[in-house]
Amino acid sequence: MKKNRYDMGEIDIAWCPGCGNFTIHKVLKETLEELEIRPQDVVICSGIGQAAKIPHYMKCHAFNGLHGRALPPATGIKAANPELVVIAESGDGDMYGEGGNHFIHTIRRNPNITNIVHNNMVYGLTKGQASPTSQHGFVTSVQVNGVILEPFNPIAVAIALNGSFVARTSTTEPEKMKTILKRAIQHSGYALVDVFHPCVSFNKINTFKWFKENTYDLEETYNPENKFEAFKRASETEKLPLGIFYVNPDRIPFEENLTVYKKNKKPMSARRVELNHLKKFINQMGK
Amino acid sequence: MKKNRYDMGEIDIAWCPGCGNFTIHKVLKETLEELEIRPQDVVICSGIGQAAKIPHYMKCHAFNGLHGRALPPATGIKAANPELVVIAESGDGDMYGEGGNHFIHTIRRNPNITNIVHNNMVYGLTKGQASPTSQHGFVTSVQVNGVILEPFNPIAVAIALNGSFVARTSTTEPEKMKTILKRAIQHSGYALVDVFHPCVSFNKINTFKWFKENTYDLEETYNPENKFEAFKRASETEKLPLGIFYVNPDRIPFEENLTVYKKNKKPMSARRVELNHLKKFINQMGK
Amino acid sequence: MKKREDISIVLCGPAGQGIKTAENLMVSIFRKSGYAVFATKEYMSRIRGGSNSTTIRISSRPVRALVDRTDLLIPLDREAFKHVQYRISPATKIIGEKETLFQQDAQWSDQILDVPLAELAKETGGKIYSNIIVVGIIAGLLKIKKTIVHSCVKEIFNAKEKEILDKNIQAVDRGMAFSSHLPSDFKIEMQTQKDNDIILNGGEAIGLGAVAGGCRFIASYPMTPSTPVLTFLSQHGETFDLIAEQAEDEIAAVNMALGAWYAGARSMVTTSGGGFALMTEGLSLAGMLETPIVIHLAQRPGPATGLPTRTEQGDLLFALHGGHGEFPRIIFTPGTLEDGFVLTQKAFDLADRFQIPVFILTDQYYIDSYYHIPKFDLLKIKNKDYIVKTDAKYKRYALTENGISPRGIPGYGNGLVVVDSDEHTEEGHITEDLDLRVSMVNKRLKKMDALIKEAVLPDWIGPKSCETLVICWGSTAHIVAEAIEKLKDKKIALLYFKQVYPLPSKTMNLIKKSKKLIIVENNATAQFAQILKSQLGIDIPTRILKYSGQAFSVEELEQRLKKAAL
Amino acid sequence: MKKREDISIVLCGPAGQGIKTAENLMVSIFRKSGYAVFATKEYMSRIRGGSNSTTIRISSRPVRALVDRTDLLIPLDREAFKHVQYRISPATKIIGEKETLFQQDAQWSDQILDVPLAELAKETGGKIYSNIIVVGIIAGLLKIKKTIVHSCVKEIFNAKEKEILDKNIQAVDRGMAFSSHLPSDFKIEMQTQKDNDIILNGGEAIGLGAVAGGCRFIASYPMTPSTPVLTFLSQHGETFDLIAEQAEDEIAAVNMALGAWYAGARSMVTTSGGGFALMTEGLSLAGMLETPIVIHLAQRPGPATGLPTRTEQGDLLFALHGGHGEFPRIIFTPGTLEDGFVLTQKAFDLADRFQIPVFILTDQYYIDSYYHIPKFDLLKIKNKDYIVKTDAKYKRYALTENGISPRGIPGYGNGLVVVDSDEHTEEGHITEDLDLRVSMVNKRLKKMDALIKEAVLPDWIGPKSCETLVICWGSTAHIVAEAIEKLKDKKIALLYFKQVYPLPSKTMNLIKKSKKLIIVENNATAQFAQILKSQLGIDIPTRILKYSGQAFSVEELEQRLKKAAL
Ligand SMILES: Cc1ncc(C[n+]2csc(CCOP(=O)(O)OP(=O)(O)O)c2C)c(N)n1
Ligand SMILES: Cc1ncc(C[n+]2csc(CCOP(=O)(O)OP(=O)(O)O)c2C)c(N)n1
Ligand code: SF4
Ligand code: SF4
Ligand SMILES: [Mg+2]
Ligand SMILES: [Mg+2]
Repeated sequence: MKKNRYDMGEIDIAWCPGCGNFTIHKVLKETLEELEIRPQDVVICSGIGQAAKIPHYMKCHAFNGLHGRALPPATGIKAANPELVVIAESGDGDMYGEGGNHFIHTIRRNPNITNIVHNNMVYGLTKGQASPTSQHGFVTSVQVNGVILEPFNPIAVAIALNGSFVARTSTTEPEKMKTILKRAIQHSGYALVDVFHPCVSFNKINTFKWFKENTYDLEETYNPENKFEAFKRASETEKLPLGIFYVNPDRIPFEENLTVYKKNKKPMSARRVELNHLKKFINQMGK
Repeated sequence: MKKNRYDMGEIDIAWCPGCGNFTIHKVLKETLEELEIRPQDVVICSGIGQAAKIPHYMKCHAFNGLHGRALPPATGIKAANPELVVIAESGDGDMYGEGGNHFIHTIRRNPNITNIVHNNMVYGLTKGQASPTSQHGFVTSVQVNGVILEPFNPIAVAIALNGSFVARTSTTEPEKMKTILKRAIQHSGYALVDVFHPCVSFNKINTFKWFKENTYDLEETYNPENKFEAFKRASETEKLPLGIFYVNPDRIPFEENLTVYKKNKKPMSARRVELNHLKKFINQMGK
Repeated sequence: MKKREDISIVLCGPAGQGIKTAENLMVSIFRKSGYAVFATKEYMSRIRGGSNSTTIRISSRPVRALVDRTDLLIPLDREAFKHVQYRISPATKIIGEKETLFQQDAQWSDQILDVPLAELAKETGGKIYSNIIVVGIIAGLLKIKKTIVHSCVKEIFNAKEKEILDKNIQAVDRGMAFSSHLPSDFKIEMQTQKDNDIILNGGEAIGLGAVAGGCRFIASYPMTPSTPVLTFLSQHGETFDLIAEQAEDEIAAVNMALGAWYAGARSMVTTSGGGFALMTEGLSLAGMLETPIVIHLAQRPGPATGLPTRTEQGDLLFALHGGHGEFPRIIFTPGTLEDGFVLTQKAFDLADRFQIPVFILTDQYYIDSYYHIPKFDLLKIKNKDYIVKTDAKYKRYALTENGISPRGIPGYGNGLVVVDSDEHTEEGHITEDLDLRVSMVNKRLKKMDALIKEAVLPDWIGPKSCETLVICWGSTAHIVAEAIEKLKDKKIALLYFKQVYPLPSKTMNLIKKSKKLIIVENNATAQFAQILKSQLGIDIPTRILKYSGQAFSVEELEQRLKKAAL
Repeated sequence: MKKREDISIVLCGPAGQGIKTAENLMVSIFRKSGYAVFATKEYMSRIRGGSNSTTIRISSRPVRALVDRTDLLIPLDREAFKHVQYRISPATKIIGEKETLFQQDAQWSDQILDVPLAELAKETGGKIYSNIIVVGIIAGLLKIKKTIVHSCVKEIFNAKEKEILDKNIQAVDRGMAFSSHLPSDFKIEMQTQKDNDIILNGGEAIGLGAVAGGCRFIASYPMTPSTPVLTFLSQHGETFDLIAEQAEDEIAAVNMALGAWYAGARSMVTTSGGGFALMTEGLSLAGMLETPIVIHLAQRPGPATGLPTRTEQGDLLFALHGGHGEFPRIIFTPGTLEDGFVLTQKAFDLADRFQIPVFILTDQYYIDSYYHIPKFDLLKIKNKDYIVKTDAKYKRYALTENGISPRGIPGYGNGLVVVDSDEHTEEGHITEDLDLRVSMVNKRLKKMDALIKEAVLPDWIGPKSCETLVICWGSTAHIVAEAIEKLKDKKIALLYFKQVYPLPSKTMNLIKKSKKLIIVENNATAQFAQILKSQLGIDIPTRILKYSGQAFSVEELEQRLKKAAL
């Protein structure tokens, strides 16, 4: 295998053998390498959970923050330095549960970041409670009679919010995942990639086999610019489609809308206080 | 006018003269009276904001909690005593901004409550900053160059989440509002009623006249059980439809799903600890 | 080998290799055999791999604290061995496969008992039986009756397929058979004693206390190490007539619980560090609404995510000062399982009576440690009903002498129950009457007088009068007590605080008698010492602190106390 | 009437009736005329109606504190009159429409100057001109030059339509003309003095300090009384090259700000009570990441929503202990506008240098009060760059002598910058190495030594040696100072703390010299006294507290100090 600059070498990875996280990890490293992005230009922001450990297993910048809070620092980082490639990555519980408010408002804000959600339909790290995407009837140590809440449909919600790029993929098809991740990273604006993956330790229902059998690819002819069609497909539950559901051509990334970057592209991180501006301002106050 | 049991008599109401909140207030009181619901059976939960002051102006039980947090106590109250009629009521900032995460997850949880959102597209009480529903370009003291975030579409999001009852009305048509509120309160499960209303002090764009001109009623023949049609209509922006967008016939209210109420309807609030159960349990532990 | 009073067994291996099952099985075998048992674990924040360990103490008389001393060590892999190596003394016996685990460690070679574990396991049906074989070996060493061992294996594996049960019986038999070949100095004999106790861990003690306190609703968001209380109540919700709801986040949890209390259902939340941080706005709300709430806060090392599965007493001052504005609260810090049960029940009672937030402050060590205790005395439990039936004139915040306004609930009586997070009138409506504001602040703070009167006294353990007084709170209680006992110094006593705020007014009298004070805390900044200083002006410069994420061990404390007491 | 040194004018009326405009106009007229000016407001949490009031003091020499004394009272309606009635003394002159406002109050009748305000307004074009007519009357009483008055009116209404400007000029003229009919004892003369000062309020002082400190990013969620800082920076974001983002909630705000700091942009948040509660998890995160953050916390009366538009110093202990786990922080409590500016700039510097959270703790009274001060001396400002260029071997958490690891940012140098909310290695990666844990705790807490050394000393005001020392912090500084000055007692001095944590090591020396200590705090539980006790063991039983939601007034404090000093 080709050398990958994102490889950490021999390290202890805390995921369970057989976990889908390994696939996402591998594909993401390859994606970045194939896109010829330097590790020094990439920041991965994550929350807390099994998925959220991913930045510790990749050689690039990392901001491993709080459970549910991967998106706000990602937005802050991108605002401070739009030249960085910023990825916000966490689990389904982190991103849609604890972090649900940031999820919906980041879609509205539309920073140019890629949001990868490892969706195993369960809380892995805390040992198997239901996550927002857990299916009806899923039995856990807390949901002893099975989940009664309606499963959260991130794809449909993102489309309802006019999300700028909305996709779903699965560890059952790593090559297609790579194609989608590439498109997402290259997309200008917020890009959601929800990734199905099995949790071998706590989700005995939604296994690799289950994902294989219960998903299918959106057809080649599918047009992702049709919002209503996208919503229809996102609402399917019999079998779950994979692919790029929706791309909104009209959204302008957050940073590009910021006044400070309208005339001057220099990142905020490289600008320093100009006391003469302040002096002028104060003198004017005194007039 | 007929005597209304919800009337507070002569009180000082802190809303600005001409504010749409007065209309909602009046219609809500009439709705409850006409539905012949006793004030002693109604709890209004609210957050903080101008809209959220409403329980102080009505004679019924009230839980005026924190900004953004009207829905969780409403859920707790309903779980503790399903016999109460519970209304969660606040402004757009409260419900969709600070409280966004509860909004999406309460729709999933589906307690049998009515969620009334006074949507004036602005933060009133804090003096006019943008709210999640503020329109593109809306200029405020903080959004000095106008709003750049995509406006939040609560109707489309609620439909995407399979909300059990999703409606929008406006203070420009109080009678229709009443009809919708009645349906919402009678609906079994979570019911969203987003209510457009002008803020005469801080929103000089979305005025009474603007709402008049930029809304229309869903036609009589409209079928609210068609999710895709509902989504399409919810996505309209040219003119904003009013009416009941979506009713989901399949959702079971949260409380009805709870084991404790499956066999025994007595509210939790009326049940007391049975130490003999505990004794039996402890004895079993010791065997 | 002569009879021993107290044996410590350490089982160590990667997560997901059955340590937990082995621990459960051993504990139940030892209990059935009439031994006193204590077990505690320390584990990594991962689901598989890494190195976790369980320490099990068995004895002829009650043991309830962590020791470093390791009489029998069973490392399941080389990593595990390295992980617990520091606990090996010349007296430690090590059981394992010499070749794979220890080859380079000539140092311990004569302490090692070579067991062909892989082979034995293979014979049984695969590596997954190693843990059960190990249990068999230990049972053999302790000369435990086969009938007892079998019945315990059956209890644990009964729910599974018959084949699995049979295999596990085989595994345990193989282990027992093997131990008969062991050199005799590995054999252990100890007195056993029958009792009628129950065995449980801290999470269960809190959960049962909540049930006894009439908890009808728990809303929480999973967070280690606080989750066991949620799990316990979820699992027995039907039995105990309560609702357990996993909220979308901690903010929802605390606000749901307040809603439920408001409507008449006693409620609680269980959380840890960051989850509690998110609840502090709701805590302040409870203070303003005067709606009761019980908060179980299980501490773990911070700041931020810190060490999620480890232990610390680092959130005391945060619990005390969390929430904006000024309002009364109570903080209980149970250190024994009995106290966990009793104080949790009491928390519900006091929360309801005084309409305030009451904390149960524990930590990972407390939650995950178990031992057996006599059955709780339920006759002592009084659950008073403080709710009043309202009439049309009802005022939720009626100004009263003692600051407590009778609490009504919606739907019980003809009155209206209006609660408000703004400053409010007696009726509960928003006000900007600033004189009323002052009355309302006074009313809320007035409750402090009664809270101080009701405060639970610390336990004085040891000689009635002493020269050195050791002060501790919460989960360290048993460890400090045993360490002091070992010091066999008649001039040292222990004062264990199970309520740290407000302090009972007798505290000063208790403390000032001693010449020297030593405080023991599982944190880096001696937070309780800070409270003692700010509340009572007591200065304790001698501090024994630990903040590695581990609990103290008896031996470590013994040493450090000896040094400190000089 | 003889010349007066100091006049206090109180304008009072419902929200939305132009009090704010009248206040702005008066302040600018007084300033242009060369008076020293102080203005502060108290207002209800509503947009229209109710009763709000503004107090404006003008003087020949600087005045900077709230007084109760009211020389001129202008109530715009009867409610307003009742609202401020308690401030009326026999010397107060009241301007207004006798019939509608005062008919029943025979008590004040000879102090009332009857002005047919409604009629005058009607003549001008409607009720909305009343406020400007009032300004004209006051300007007339003070014999202010018409040119000055006109130029100020123009400044304020220039942006509007010409017709509106003209009407307002008419209104002010009508007022001035009317005042010439007034009985002469209402006329006031006072010395004026030209200066080169700027006039600003607390919110602007903090905002300008942030700019001076190199703030590049502010993320916040609106919350009274903290919003003015967000508004100020939003409005001048383009001028000062910074991003102001309204977040979806306070949790997002603090986490965005941390992201921005991490990536190299100095950032802040501004918030109040409940908003800060929601930020405490992020605060703890800052502690663990060692990512700097500046938090402006503008206090208001709690708990919960409390009195959103009023003032209190009730969140000090929460700011000190907020956030789970243990980590260092600094708390500044500016009491003067100069200190607000200087300390905010310093907050950015220290946050960056020590990689810790730094608080600016203010309150509604501070934020909404303004007066004029000499232009800030920008030459004193040093903005050091603490960011290092990284190389391939860069370790974000390198263990160093003083606990500070050089901070790199992504994109500057070849190294990788890894920050982690878990306990971490020097490289920033998650670890469960418990020895390393201890080193990392020590490293973080080690910074306390330097923070104490750097701590800003309190200001000692008054005689070098004293018998009674009054201690205060934050926004009460000017009020206490003026009250003490009025006492004219050579044995009383003031110690004003602008940094309350950590306390500078000299504090003890400063305090212990005095026989008697008095603490003044705008809260109910004497929170700073608690800090002094827990940090230094100093006991201050004599406490002057106020928790009605109002600031102290000079007169009130004078009385209470007199009593307390006995
Ligand atoms: C504020 C807060 N609440 C709760 C937790 C505990 N917690 C850690 S990870 C996690 C859930 C993880 O689930 P998910 O995001 O789906 O990730 P997975 O482990 O399944 O990859 C929770 C609840 C926390 N760290 N912080
Ligand atoms: C935690 C918290 N953050 C911020 C605030 C301040 N706040 C009070 S009301 C409000 C917004 C109100 O807007 P909206 O909900 O739309 O109600 P409206 O006043 O427009 O009816 C805000 C930000 C608060 N009270 N609590
Ligand atoms: S717990 Fe589940 S999601 Fe986590 S590493 Fe193991 S298999 Fe993967
Ligand atoms: S500020 Fe706006 S929303 Fe609030 S009461 Fe006034 S007009 Fe109504
Ligand atoms: Mg998950
Ligand atoms: Mg609004």
